[in-house]
Amino acid sequence: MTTTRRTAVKFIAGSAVGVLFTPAPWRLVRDTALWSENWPGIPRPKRGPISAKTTFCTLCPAGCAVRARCVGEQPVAMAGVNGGLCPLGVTGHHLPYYPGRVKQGPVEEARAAVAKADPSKKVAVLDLRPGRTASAIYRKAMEERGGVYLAPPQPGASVNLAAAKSVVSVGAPLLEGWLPPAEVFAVRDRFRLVQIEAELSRTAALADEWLPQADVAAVARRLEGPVLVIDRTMSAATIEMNKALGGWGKTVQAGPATGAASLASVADGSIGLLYIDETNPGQYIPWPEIEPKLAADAVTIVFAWSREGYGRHAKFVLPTAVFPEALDDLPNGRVTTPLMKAPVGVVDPVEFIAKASLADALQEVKPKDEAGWLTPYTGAFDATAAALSTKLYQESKLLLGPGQVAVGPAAGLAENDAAFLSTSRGKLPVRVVVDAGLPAGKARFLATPEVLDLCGSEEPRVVRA
Amino acid sequence: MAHTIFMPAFFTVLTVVSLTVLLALWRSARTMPKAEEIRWHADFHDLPAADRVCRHVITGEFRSRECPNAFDCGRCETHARMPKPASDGDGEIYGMEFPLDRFYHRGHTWARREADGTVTVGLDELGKRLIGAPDAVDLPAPGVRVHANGTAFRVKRREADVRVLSPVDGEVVATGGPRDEWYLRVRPVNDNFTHLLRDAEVRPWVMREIERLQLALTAEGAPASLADGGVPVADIAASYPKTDWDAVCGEMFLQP
Amino acid sequence: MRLRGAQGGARMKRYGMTIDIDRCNGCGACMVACAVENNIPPEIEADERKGITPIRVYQIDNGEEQPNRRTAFIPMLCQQCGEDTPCVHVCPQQAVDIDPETGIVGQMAERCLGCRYCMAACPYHARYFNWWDPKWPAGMEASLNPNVAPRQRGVVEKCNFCHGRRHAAMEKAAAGRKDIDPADYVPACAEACPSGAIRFSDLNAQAAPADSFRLLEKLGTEPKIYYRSKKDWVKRNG
Amino acid sequence: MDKFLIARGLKRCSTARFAAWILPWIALLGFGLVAAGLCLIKGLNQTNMDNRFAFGLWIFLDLTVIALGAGAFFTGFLLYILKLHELRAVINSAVIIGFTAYSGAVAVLAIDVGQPLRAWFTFWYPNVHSMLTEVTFCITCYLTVLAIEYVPIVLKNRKLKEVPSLLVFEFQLHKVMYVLAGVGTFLSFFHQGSLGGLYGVLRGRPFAFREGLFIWPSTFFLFILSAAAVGPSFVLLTTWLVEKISKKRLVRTEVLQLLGRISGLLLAVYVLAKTLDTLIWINRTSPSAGFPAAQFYGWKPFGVWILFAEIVLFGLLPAIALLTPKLRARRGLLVAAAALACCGVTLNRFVQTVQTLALPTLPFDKFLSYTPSWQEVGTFLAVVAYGVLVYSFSFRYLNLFPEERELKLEPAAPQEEEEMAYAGR
Repeated sequence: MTTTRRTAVKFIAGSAVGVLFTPAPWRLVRDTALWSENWPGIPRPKRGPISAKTTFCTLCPAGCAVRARCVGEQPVAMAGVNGGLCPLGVTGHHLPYYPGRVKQGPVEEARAAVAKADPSKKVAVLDLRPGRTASAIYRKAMEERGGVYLAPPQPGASVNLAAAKSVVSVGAPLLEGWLPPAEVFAVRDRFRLVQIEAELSRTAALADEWLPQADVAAVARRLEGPVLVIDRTMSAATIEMNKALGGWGKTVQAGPATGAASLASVADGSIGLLYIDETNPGQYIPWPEIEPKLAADAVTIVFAWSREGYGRHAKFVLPTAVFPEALDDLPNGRVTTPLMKAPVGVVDPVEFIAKASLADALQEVKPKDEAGWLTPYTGAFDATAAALSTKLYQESKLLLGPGQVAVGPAAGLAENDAAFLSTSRGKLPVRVVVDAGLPAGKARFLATPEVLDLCGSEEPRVVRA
Repeated sequence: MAHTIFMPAFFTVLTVVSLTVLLALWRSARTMPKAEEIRWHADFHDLPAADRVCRHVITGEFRSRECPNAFDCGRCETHARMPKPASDGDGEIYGMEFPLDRFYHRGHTWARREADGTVTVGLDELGKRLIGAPDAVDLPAPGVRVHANGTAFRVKRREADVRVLSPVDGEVVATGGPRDEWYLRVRPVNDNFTHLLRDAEVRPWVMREIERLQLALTAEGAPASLADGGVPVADIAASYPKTDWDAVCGEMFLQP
Repeated sequence: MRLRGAQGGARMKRYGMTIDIDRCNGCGACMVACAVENNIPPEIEADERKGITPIRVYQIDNGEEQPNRRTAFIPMLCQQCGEDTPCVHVCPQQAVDIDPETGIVGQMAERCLGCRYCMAACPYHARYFNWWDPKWPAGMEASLNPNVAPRQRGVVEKCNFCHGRRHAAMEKAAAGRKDIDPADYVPACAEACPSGAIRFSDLNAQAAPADSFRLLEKLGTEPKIYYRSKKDWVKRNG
Repeated sequence: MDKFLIARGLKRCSTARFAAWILPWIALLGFGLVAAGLCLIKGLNQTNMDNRFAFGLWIFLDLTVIALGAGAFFTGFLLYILKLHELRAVINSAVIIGFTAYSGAVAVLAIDVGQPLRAWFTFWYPNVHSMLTEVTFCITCYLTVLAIEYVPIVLKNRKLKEVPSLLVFEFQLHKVMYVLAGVGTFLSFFHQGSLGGLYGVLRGRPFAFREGLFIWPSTFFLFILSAAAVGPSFVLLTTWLVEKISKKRLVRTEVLQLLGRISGLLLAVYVLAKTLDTLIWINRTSPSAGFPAAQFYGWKPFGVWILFAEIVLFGLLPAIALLTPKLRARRGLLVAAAALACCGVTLNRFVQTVQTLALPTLPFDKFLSYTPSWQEVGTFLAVVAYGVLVYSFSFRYLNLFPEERELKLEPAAPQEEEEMAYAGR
């Protein structure tokens, strides 16, 4: 027969109907739906024997005890052993995957540079987390080589909240990570908190009493004793006041000594070789304060797992292990147990700087916990290093994120306005978040190294872009 | 509560819909042989009301009546009760020849009984003048069965492409064409001509057809030249080059 | 869809939470812990209205100016409505269900069509849509929680009191005693909360404190998340 | 050139002009399809909808379009069930409007859901408590019915009609059409209602929540009424528009007026019901849920004016105009009233979908705003273009208005003359 259009049409129509009576179309429909259930690109979590390992979180000097749920060798969740953790601690096991992580570095070049460093100039170590065993090793090494051991200024005192009936906080963020939150809230109900602060901070919001400004001594006197007075850095004045209130030894005592020289004491242009141990987040000393101390041809070697700190200024950035890969200890003598293998190519700063083995030194370390005594943490506490912290500053407005600045309504800026954070040193572009709790002229921002470099000791101004 | 009604209702609906469609399919499969008849019924249904009037309205016996049987007067009791038309009168209308020795279909064909028992089928005068000299004629092959009111043959003229309706049921034995005055010779399956116009009915019908033609022409935007009662020219198509001839012919040959 | 928790049998649970607003310092540990536990990706392109935060801490204030202004943080998660649960009866294909054993409102991601009708229905805005394909920073997939399957793009998800943890606890319980040990089953947010503001419990075993209130209680959907505060202006949100 | 496809005796513009007319629409359709494709391939992150504005432009479009398309079922109901034979003049047009409206809506729904591949889950695991299930079931059924009702109109095409089998099928299908019309009516009543129920059942949205009659909230019945009311109006409007664009008379003025009268009658009933419902809601439903209704109208731009516009401006006024023979007789007023009625239902659907989601529920909620992304708008326009194209082709190649041929003979009625003149000016 000849194929006419009619037969063609008949054939197509016929097959269209016929196909409905085969399982093909129905199978197709079902399978596509099933396929949509495990779409390509959706990761399948690895299964395996579940175990719990405990270690100490080194992301801040408090060193909370954490329990890690592990699948095989891989930690998949972090939880506090006594009480909860901070957001950064909860995602500690994600830090190794931090997109900005440094995995490789010019190790050999760095060694060569060290060898070639001008011997007439001083060698120095800047240790962002003093009080560790590693810190002691650095200090010793520097003494031997006539170098300088530097560390950020530490809080002047440790406090014992449990021993206080009343706490007068002069702008200290007591309830926001000044001390390990779990331990603070464990005793929170035992003391009355009076927050003296112009800004309606989170601590102020949760305080039993919030005074924008007040005469500290007067307030302290009218409260039920023992009274503990605190400020952000536990300044000498505050310590004096506590002594006057008779709290010395009871609610306040001297903080741990770091034995570090202050940066001010170092002569300008005297450092020829500077090591910076940035392995553990600590208080960031603005680079403009460090730079003048360096000789013209000074070599700076930074040990860090992210390039966003001093790495921006140093020629040599050597990768290091990060929590929970690192074997390390904390000022309070707690020693970590690494939960994961560090990537090949990471450098052990102790070995590199002092040619010593931290592991051996850690053998003799004893925990020196004194019940109730806590040392405030004054460093810039940056939760945004964790990938999931976008939940806090991007997918919600809970925290300030990088490049965001909070101003009061008085500033006359609107939400999401483009603005600049400006000081005599220059300016940084930022996005505005309006916080009705901020008084006029006061701005709140995330103290990232970049911002701190800009500010130094100045209070930055927020100017409309 | 909702769910107890809901699902049954849904499935009932589904069944009803599918059954309805299946029914339609089944019925069409069964009535496929009657396609020609159905086509006529469908067309008839789509004809303007004016074209569906009963033959007895044309003769003036009724004031108004719409044909309920698609011009199949054989089935019509009313028609059966009416008196036969007088056999007198002459077949010359406005100079057009409508010989009364034959039957006329309202689609402008005629049927004439022949001595040999066959029936000759041709275009009547008005039909001829509408088509003039056709550009093409599409005749059925001898042996093909034609149905009353079904397609007898196709003629094309200008944009006009019309199926000329057959006046009789029967089998084609021979075909003529525009050159002969007949188109088909058919061996009829029955001797039933009741549905066709005859004798005295022819004149009023033709007069009416000329009116319709005028209307059709005006509708298609032609100057109302026939309105003066003048004789339709031999080749009307040629004299109205602007008008939609397909529409005019459709109107006159009863094809919506 | 009625849930007869209290009248239920001995093993019948009615899980709920008591959240002490006066203790919440808005650190966000709960939100992050939730994301870790439930394999919720960081939605890089998302803003605060397109992100996925099954528990979300909002800052509320008393609407006054300084110095009378006061603020507080209020963690919002699926309020696990117990009566005519708004989201359950709107879902066209039974992807949302309420477990009579536990009173937990569950969401079947693999059944969900992504019509988002449930989101329109939820008065607490506690339901979240996967606007993007789930993506993690390179290598981070290795650290995903094996007890929870990541959701694909185009489906709705919500807090289910960490069903992964519940199943783990039940497996453990099945090995030993019948009933699961409350210590074994604590949702990630409650576990992570450093200030102990979030307390998770079986409301049948231990009813919520008398002085607590619930959000939009007037809607009559019997939510199982109770809030507490000594501050009157906070209570007014009840 | 395509003359052989155009019904005998109908005047249609030249192929070139027709091409010139459809080309822009095809372009628009193409653009829309790209936008829709983006949403399908890249996901709904292409839209500006979000977790709080879970429904946006598309749902509004669906509800509106389906309400306007209701002319199909209601005209069918009046013609086949109530035997209003005058409406034969517009039934084809109405069916096509309905078909395009529904198919467009279904297409957009398919894009609107996050996992279109699972659309059939609704049929497999139906939750009979859900209004959306009802909607899905009814709309799919009714779309099928509409498609079947469309078939004979297509088969009537001059060329197709030549094929005996198609002719016979058309003939037989036409005979059973009243069954389908009946079913269609039943389905439409149902899902127009369930579309209303969609928001009426949301007790979590006190602005939309309504108390129930039987198992349905009052909005269920309000939607049926409003849809039935504007359906004929929209048919009227489109017919008028087609007459203007094609510069032809297509139906008798009486038919348009009849449509107007029906529309007006139902609109009047609707306005009454809507007013009652609003009063009940303001005085009982909303306060009893602890939400004084006034608070919903405190958010700019959604003031009380919306209620006024909905009930008086777009309800009462057109109803009066359509019910008063004198006013109805003026073509201009008739069309204007029909247009107002259509605006009314559009506004109502907007309030139901968008305003409901914009208003805060929790004490610390903020009032939300939402602007659709170009992908959403594009998809929206695609549906419009699709509708215009289907209708244009149908109008050209199918005999939509049976009276068109006969009307060529009749002289235009006086007020239409004046109307034309007016339009000419």
